[in-house]
Amino acid sequence: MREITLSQAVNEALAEEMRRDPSVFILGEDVAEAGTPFKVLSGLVQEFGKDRVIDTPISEPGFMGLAVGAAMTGARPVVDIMFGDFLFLIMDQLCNQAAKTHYMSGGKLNVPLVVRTNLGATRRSAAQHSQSLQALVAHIPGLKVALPSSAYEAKGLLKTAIRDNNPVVIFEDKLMYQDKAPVPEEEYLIPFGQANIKREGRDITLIATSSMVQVAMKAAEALASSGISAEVIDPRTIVPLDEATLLASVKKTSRAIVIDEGHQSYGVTAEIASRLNEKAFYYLDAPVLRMGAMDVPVPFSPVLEDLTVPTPDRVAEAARRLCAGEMIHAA
Amino acid sequence: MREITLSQAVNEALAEEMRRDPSVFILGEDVAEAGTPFKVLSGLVQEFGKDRVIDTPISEPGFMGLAVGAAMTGARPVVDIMFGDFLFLIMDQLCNQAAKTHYMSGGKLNVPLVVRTNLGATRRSAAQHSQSLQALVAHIPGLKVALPSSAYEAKGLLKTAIRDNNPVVIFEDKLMYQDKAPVPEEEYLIPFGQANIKREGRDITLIATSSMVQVAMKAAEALASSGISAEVIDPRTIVPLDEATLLASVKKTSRAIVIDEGHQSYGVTAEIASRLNEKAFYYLDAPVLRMGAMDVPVPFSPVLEDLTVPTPDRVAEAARRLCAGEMIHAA
Amino acid sequence: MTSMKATPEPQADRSNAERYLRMYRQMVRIRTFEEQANQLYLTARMPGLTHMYSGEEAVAVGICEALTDTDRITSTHRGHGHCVAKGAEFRSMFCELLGKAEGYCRGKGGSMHIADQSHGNLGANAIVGGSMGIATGSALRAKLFGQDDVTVCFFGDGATAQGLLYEVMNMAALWKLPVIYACENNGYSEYTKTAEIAAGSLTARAEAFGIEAFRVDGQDVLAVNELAERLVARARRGEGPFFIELETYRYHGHHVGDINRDYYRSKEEETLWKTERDPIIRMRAWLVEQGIAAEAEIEAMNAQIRKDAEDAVAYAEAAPYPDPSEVDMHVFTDVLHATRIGA
Amino acid sequence: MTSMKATPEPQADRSNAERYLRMYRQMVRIRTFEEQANQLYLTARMPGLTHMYSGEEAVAVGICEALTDTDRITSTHRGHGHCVAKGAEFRSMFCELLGKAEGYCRGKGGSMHIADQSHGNLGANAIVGGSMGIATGSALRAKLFGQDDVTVCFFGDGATAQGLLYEVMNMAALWKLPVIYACENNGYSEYTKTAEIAAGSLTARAEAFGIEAFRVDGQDVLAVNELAERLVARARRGEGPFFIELETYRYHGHHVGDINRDYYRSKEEETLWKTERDPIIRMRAWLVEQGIAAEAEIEAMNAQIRKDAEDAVAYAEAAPYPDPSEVDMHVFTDVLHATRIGA
Ligand SMILES: Cc1ncc(C[n+]2csc(CCOP(=O)(O)OP(=O)(O)O)c2C)c(N)n1
Ligand SMILES: Cc1ncc(C[n+]2csc(CCOP(=O)(O)OP(=O)(O)O)c2C)c(N)n1
Ligand SMILES: [Mg+2]
Ligand SMILES: [Mg+2]
Repeated sequence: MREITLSQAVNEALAEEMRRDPSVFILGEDVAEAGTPFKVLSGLVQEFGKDRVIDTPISEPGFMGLAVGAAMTGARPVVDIMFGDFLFLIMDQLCNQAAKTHYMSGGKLNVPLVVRTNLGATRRSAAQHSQSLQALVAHIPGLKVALPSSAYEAKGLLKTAIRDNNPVVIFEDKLMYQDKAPVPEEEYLIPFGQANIKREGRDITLIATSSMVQVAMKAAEALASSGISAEVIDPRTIVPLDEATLLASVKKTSRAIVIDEGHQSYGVTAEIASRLNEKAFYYLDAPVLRMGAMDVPVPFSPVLEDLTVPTPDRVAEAARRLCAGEMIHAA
Repeated sequence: MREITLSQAVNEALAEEMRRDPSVFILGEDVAEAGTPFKVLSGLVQEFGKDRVIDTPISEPGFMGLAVGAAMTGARPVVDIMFGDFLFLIMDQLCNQAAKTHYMSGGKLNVPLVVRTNLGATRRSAAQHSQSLQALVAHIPGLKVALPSSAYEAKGLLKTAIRDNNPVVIFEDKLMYQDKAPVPEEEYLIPFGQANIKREGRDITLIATSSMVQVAMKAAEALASSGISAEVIDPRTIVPLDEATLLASVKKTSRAIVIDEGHQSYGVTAEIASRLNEKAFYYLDAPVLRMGAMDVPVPFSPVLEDLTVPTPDRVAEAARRLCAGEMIHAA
Repeated sequence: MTSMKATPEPQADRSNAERYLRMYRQMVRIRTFEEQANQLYLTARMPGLTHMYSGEEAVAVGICEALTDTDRITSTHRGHGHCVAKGAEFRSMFCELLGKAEGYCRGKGGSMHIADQSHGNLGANAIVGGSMGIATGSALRAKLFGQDDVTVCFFGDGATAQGLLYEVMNMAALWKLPVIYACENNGYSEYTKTAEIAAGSLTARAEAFGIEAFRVDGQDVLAVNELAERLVARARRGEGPFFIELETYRYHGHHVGDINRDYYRSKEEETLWKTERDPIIRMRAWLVEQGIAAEAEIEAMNAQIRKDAEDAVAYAEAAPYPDPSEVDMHVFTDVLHATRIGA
Repeated sequence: MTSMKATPEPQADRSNAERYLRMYRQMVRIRTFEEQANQLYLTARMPGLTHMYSGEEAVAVGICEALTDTDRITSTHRGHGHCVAKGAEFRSMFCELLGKAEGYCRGKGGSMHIADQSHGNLGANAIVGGSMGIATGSALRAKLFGQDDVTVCFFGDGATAQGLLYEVMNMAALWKLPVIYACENNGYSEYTKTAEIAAGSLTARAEAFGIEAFRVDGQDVLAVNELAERLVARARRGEGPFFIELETYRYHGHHVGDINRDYYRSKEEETLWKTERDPIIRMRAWLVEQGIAAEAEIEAMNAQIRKDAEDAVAYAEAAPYPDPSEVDMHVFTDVLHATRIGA
């Protein structure tokens, strides 16, 4: 199968959906000629024109608000939030308006929009350009949240997001834009709420999102050479969450680590670990471990920044200790 | 001991700290003559004048930003966010600026400010005036988060918050403003990171925050009459979190339910439950249960709204089943 | 800024008699709706609080009279007037205020979120300024889709302090969107006078973004309507956006529970507005004077409206609450019950 | 809006010779700092990206020359110029850009967050518009505490699209705060021309809030400084706030990685600004012509600055990184290591 970059995959998803449905349009900063600073959207304005690939002023709350209104009245905006950190600017429009409109109107109004943004540290971009804020939006009922882990998922999930009649937030890993993966030429969609078993295993389940799927896969390879068979699962969407697949795996392996690049405390790993504990408790041989980003703002200095995110080594190390029964905490 | 309302307790805390330290001032909508819509600040403008009890325009991001700048240059602002739901409007200033400034400046700049806001549903205020958003701010490193559960805590925690050199978000339960509790005449502070064992018990630990402490206490009473001895613990601050006290209790009782009025998914209960599972796993006889608000926007209709929050009955019922060993989930 | 002085006694245009009467009737319907709502509150039959529009009827009615059902509006926390003026029925409105299943939002929204999709009311909003983006986005959709509908964004003087307004006015001006920003300046935001929270000039702010701005007497339904008709027509032709500041007054407190308000505004001031500038009294006198309606006809119309409102209240009080199972419906469009396993 | 036309060839005031030379030196220091920083980037010795201030030196220098160390500024993502102009040292700046422990922020901030507390620089900011509230809050503190310092808020033309600006200008105007909003209009926000993202007039926007607004040639350090001195003095006396639009130009791309930029601006335009309007060339010619400094003196000064910069780079490159244990320090003021047990 041909291989394309995550950036190309996103670009294709948008182009295909915009061709299919004239109500889809893109709204964001420097999305047209510049194709975004990451060049992810290059070429779209040439095909679809400035009316459907709209450069906005630097007004994140404002254009997010516009997207809500356009969506409520029949359009399907795809909002480009240049860095995930800027989600903080649109929280009111996203969480108080978009997320709640369908419910508050008793099902009469829909808000079919997509917020495309990114996550991921270790790009030396410091505290305001490196956050992975998926936990915040996942906490708000009414929003769906997708976390593609490769070009393949990026395309399939984005196409699904665009066709969804609810507000969806999709986080791309900004460090992965140039990473290639096999992506079929033919059209495909990836349904929400279906986890992907990336690698089968017997001894431990590594549940990893987005950027952390690669980390988990590398850890699993390392573990294989120590004779530990790790299953790696990518939930792909955290709202809705495919509990069934996660539970089945953990019931089989009896051990799990949940890995996500958001801050660990009050983050995504807590929710997933809690559900496993609640619903597979009697199958567990050891506590479900969590590995999130360190609970510090992301530091600029490379020597510090690299310490803040889970790495294959640290995941493998934790898995080994878990399998060896070494995680009994003292009082 | 005298009893005063939570509203009076907050008022006293502010008055005492403003008398003690001239750099403390209040900033918010209708805080002066009106004393806020909840009348919590009545009388303060008379004592401290309009320069220290400042009515702002309806510009939450703006006056939150002003507070950050004032705090960075030597003042100690107390920001009044009328409804917790409006936190969404100040997230950028709170989470990208206030929370990160000390770290980003390598410890050179401080942001000693307090955001006073509220939480709590069942006031028939619908989806945009009823949220309990503590999980969102607890996820952001650099913010401390306090959840007073009575007039006593409201006063002691707020005074501590004002003296803290970090940004602190304190959530009052808006339904509790008129509830009375014993509050000493003498000055006292409640240190952050010290949980309060509200009631001792042997069989199960109920960890409850803010509005849910009363719910847990009522559940504990009901359980006592069924012969189940429940320990009730109020963490009082969720950042920092007094893990030690929670763990000690759970190791003793072997069972726990965590109760918080925020949405359950990706919420506060997930973090606390995860920590207990991680660090007390081998002491647990049953999974740690979580009871948060239902994962729906808060509905207006009373018949629906009342279904969305944990109640003493539902907590007691869950505790009974947990103690009876009935929580083994089927695949 | 263009100040619209209402010609004090305009001559009626006979061919418009029906429209004049409709505007009068709609104003009375709003006032009557709210009298009933206030009663429901005072007798503790309504859950929660509500914000009364009474006194400001000419604003909503004068503007909505210029709109069709395909035109959209966004409303505010003080939304009953916009809702009625845009065509809503009493029954579904009272049902919503009481949290009943037959309410416009199946009881899930209540007074602060009432919306009426069928008449183009995109909804009240409990976030002050929260609908400014929505209105502008609706106008962007109209432009992108080549549709000729116009969107009116209602908001208060207090809401002009929200930065969102300037962000969306900038985009509306850059892209010439068919949106009209209707600022209901009732002199107060909650318990604070406008002068204390608004520096400079509201219309100048719009003009600084290149938006034509107008000020009009919001108690004169004819003047409001005359201006609205003109601007709606121009917006339809792509000459928008526009900004209107409407000078008006709310008769009640900020919300129904705001009873003792001497500390922020005087009884005299309230009385003056109610007696000298009431939009309904003024319109009624004009209708009679111009020979468009006789006193008796007007009395009959008022009585009928009162009866409709009372009937609707009775209906709503007897109507069923939503079934408990609705609590987790409508979270997502494609999930029947959001909290059931597998969701 | 008052347009400040620089008298093309003002006569030097001898008693100000030291100040003229200082402004020249500071402009050259900024330019030289950035030449080194760009080299570090091009040779892959600097982590991440950075935004160059070169071309805009007269703005930061002309304004900061009017300020004392107790006056505050807030800076932007394009912050080297503000930092140098406000008094920072090369060594600590380069250390910060390289993520070293001796950096102004112990390497935790980097170029986009560089702050220099000791000279009143409250920091660069990677959120466009993110510091507008901070600057205004600093001014509020000055007023509340009866202190006479002034705060200058630097931001770009693109940042004027952020609603926050209008929220804080409203409060600054209502409360007469000692803050000066300095809008560095370099014609672009990222890859987009200002005209495409800003409707109406920037100065009119400030004026609509009752704020006196000025436009000045941002390539003329004397004109900038003359205006700044006047407004700072007035702000100190409580006559603020003020708004200044400074017409300027960035020589580099949006950031150091923005090399091929033909698609959004022409080489001719860039050349024109660099050759015809360069603030350093212009000031140098004036200094010589007015007999304040001889060519040789200026050359010596430039050489010394270059040497200082090179030394500082060498120092920074050799300097140690922070100890790994610093990673969880400075999260809270009162917790040494935020992620250790018990925290
Ligand atoms: C973002 C936000 N801030 C504050 C409030 C509380 N609040 C409700 S109405 C109101 C005053 C609004 O004033 P104005 O816009 O003039 O409308 P009016 O009530 O006068 O019609 C305030 C502050 C809110 N609902 N939303
Ligand atoms: C809130 C936010 N939105 C977008 C960006 C990305 N961004 C960084 S600089 C910039 C352009 C800023 O333009 P301007 O304010 O004119 O400053 P200039 O770069 O021209 O100095 C943008 C869009 C950001 N950093 N923060
Ligand atoms: Mg008002
Ligand atoms: Mg610019």
